[in-house]
Amino acid sequence: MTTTYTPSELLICLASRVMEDGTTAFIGTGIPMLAASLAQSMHAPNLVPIFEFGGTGAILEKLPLAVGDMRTFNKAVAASGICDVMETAQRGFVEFGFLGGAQIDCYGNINSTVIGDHARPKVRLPGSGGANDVGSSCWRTIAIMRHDKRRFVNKLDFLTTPGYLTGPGAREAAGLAAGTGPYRVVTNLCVMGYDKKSCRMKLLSLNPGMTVQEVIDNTSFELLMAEEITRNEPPTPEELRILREKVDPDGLYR
Amino acid sequence: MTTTYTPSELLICLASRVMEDGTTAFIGTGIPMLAASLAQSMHAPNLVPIFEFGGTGAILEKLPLAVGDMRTFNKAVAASGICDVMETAQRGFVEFGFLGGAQIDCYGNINSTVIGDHARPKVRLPGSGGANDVGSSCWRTIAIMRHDKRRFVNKLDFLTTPGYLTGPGAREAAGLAAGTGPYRVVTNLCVMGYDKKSCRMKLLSLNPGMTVQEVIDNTSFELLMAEEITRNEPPTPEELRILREKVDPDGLYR
Amino acid sequence: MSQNLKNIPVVAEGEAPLIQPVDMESFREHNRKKSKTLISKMMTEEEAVDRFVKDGDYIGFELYGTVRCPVSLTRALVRSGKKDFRIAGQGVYEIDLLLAMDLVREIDFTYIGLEVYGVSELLRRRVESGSVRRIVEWSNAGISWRFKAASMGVPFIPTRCMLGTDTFNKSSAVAIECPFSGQKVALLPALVLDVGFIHVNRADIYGNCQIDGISGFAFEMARASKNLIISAEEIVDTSEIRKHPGRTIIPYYLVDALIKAPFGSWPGEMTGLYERDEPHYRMFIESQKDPETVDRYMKEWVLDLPDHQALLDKIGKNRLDEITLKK
Amino acid sequence: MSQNLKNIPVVAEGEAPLIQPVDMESFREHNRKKSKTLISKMMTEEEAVDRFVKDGDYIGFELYGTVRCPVSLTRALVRSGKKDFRIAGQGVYEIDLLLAMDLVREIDFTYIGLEVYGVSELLRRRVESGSVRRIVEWSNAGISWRFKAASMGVPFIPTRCMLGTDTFNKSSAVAIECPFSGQKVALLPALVLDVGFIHVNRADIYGNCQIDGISGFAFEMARASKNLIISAEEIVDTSEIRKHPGRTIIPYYLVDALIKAPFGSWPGEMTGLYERDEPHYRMFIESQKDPETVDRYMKEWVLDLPDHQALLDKIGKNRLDEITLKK
Repeated sequence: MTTTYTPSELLICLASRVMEDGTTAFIGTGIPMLAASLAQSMHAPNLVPIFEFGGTGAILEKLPLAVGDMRTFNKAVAASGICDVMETAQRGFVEFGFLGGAQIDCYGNINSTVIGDHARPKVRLPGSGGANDVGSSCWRTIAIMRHDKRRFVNKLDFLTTPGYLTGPGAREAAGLAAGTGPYRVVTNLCVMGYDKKSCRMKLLSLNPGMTVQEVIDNTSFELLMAEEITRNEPPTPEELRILREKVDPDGLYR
Repeated sequence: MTTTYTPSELLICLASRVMEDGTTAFIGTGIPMLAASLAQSMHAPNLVPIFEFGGTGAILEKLPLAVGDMRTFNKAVAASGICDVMETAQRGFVEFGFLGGAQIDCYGNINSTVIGDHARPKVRLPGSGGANDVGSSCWRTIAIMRHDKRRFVNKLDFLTTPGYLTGPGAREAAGLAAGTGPYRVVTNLCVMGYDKKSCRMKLLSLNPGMTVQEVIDNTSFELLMAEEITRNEPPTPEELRILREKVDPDGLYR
Repeated sequence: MSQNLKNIPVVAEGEAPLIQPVDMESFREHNRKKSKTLISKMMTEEEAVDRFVKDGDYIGFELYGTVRCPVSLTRALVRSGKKDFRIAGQGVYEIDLLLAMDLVREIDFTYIGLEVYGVSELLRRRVESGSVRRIVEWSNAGISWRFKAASMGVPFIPTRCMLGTDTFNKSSAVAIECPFSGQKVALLPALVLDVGFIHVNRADIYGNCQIDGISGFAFEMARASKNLIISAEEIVDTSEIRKHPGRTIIPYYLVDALIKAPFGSWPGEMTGLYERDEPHYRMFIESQKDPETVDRYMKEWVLDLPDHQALLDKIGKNRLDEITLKK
Repeated sequence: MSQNLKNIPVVAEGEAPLIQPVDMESFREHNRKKSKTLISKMMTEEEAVDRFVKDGDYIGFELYGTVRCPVSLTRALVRSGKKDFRIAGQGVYEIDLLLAMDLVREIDFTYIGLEVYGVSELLRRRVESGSVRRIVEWSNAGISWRFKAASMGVPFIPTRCMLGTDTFNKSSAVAIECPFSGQKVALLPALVLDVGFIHVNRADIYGNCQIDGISGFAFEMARASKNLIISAEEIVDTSEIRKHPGRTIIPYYLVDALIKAPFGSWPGEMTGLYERDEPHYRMFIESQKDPETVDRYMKEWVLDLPDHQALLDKIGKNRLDEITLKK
């Protein structure tokens, strides 16, 4: 058993640790699937994974490859459809939701639609998918991003998925459910949260080997700082063992 | 085999004959169930019975006692729920619907809610149930009523289920689907339809032994008359045989 | 966002105030707090009613008294002494038990009657005397669509039914012009129940439920209930549920209390298991006609029985065997 | 009817015109004319596309290319030479086949991509060049709810999603204040498809369909399609359907054409039957990167094959056995 680990493995462990036992989490393709599976084996045996096309409460024995595949409802408690699941979130039953994208701003708004102008885009991206629904309905969303200035931007080219929109009170003013919003951003450099008052992104803790300056240098907007910036523990031997032996034995995400 | 028959048997046969093969019909408790079952055995083997709590395309081997009971989805092609069935009607898939009630007016509007004032009724009746939905969504509705002046009234105490409302164009003006509305009224005295232009009830044909005057005497509003008023054939020996041997062998509706 | 926003014309309004206010935010907060952990919800009818029902609650039952209905729970509710309920009324027999004890104050009404046997005399007595204080009218689908709106987490849902009628006028619906098509539609307000009661074929101890045959409005009502009390004919191992997750109509996290109640729908029927007890049902209908005889019926068949087992004992194994469907 | 009817405030409007107009009356007329008689709907993919698809049609697919998707039908559609489609775009692989042949003009967009493999280069090329002329944005649930509105027969449905975003601004949604609660909600216009394509586990010859496991948005889309073309892994006797009517997700009267297509979802997976063909899928993704290689892929795997059987022969029994799930 070695204590070296890949950047992906670190991201998976950090995302996994954010989720709480006895809660529900909307799981998207890729890292969130591994994070949820790891969490189920570690601190959150009662974490309920929910997949947008209908799988609820699956036992994640094999890593799903897609949000609609058979593994998303493996020995699940329910297998329904996208409307039922999204309405369950709209009714307030889903605590956590994972998001990714091409750009994020200081309020946690995310772009996964276009770079450039919408009518004549420089780059056409895959679009919202379920992201807008997750960002609208889940109580707390967790963004997983690669950290650089082109992604952590002052102004999004397109606001696909709502974070805190223009700041305090803006979600509620737009009609989004009270008490919901961005919660954490997990990157290859650090973990960030949001300032309660201003709703702006705030550095909470640094990944092993990273510095505050590195985070600042890779962020286009002004980042708030927690009073005490802590260190994220590297993946523990136990986390790595479960990840490599149980969650992803084929090493797809190594 | 006798050719005498009960008033119920006549009503069942008359209602049965109105339904067309290869169509769908919303079936309520009582006489419509027997009429649909008889029609399936006579001229309409491809009549699709639809019950409001979810049964679609049942084979009516045993007479249902209730619109939600097991017999309403006996060997059915689908068993879903009230929303699916009512939405199927709302989408235009259901041709015929049966209605009953305490009062009907010349436009085929029906009261099954209260006699007297709504807030302090003289008689509280069972209410709309699915009747309003059937009267709103089905293409053609068939009312089955006992024929007397207290039931065929000038003014309803309460308009539970829409007929032609206040006359030509009124359904569409209220927002009800175009091309829908009352089609036939089957009573112990006669069968009536509606005048295309005025949307008013019109005598079409008399039951065996009945006269036009008897119908007029038992109707509070002015009834229009078809150019030629025909005679309804009494139940045929074949209809009676099927009714008594197959549809209602226990004689519940004799 | 455009600048010249046109308002949407309201073309008609039902005149009744809402019996249950529309508040999707508090519904969300409530749902957030419900346990998501797999824990046993098993308890008795009495315990469920004691813990999850309060005087004045807005309650609902599914499907209805003669078909897959939580009647053992209804009896426990009647015996509990809790009162002044507001109800969503589609009912046959089960609502009559409440009306017999004068426990109902307000009704979102669609149908309360005896099906082919006609008008409920209990309903007539309570409404005509004014002891049911308010009745708001809806169509049958209308009430189910109101549950559907709640189940979607939205404050209303459109329909093309109810338009142009007194059913609409005596409801709380609002008719508008559709901003996309110009057509008129009725908006029905979401209906969230304080307590929902549903009877199912089988469930595991956590409350994952399956229903055989038609599902009535169980899907929608389960999701529209703040507190959900389920009775089940049979409790199965959770592995049975996980074998066919596509058949779970009510997932466990919706459920607050689960009661094992064989013949829980009696005198109503249960798909695949037993027929309705027609002679008993007719006896009840007969008893309805006079306040004294209905009081005797309630005493004998509800109030004097301590629990569901006592009822089953009273009905007797022979009679239960008679109504049981032969495979 | 009250006299002082307040209008409902519109608080925001998406700026996109509707790609498919909302016309529930013509939908009703169409549905009335569909046959309600139990007649066989069996035909080939080619016949179904020939009879029920026209140039310029608005079409949709369910679920998506790597999961329970009518891919054999998609190939037949591509080969048919029909073109200029408007589509509801949630897609992985199956929409790419259309984009590869430049058959798409307008998209009600939610997600077109390659899941964990990222962005579709075919999408990029067709959108960035302007050959896809218009894209209107929606959320994933938003598109499904639009089908749900159509499936209910109503012209719109409310949601609390999409509010406050460019996704809303570049949609055709309208945000209003709820007349019951005052809260803001987005109204999504009903989406009726000219043609819907769905792949199912089994059906009888009339088109009564069952799906195992999750149902995606099959329920809603089937009911939102004017013409519905179904492919099924297996054709079963109608008595099998009637044994479990509660499992019929799509009843026959919705269905216009039914194709027996074993491995119809290939290279996607099918619940309980086979896994997705990952090497083939990756080969396709690789080919995407260059217009020439994708042309070769289309020629080899779609255009040069006369029908689905030719594809199965080309894949070969050995490979099909490899991806088949062991019981």
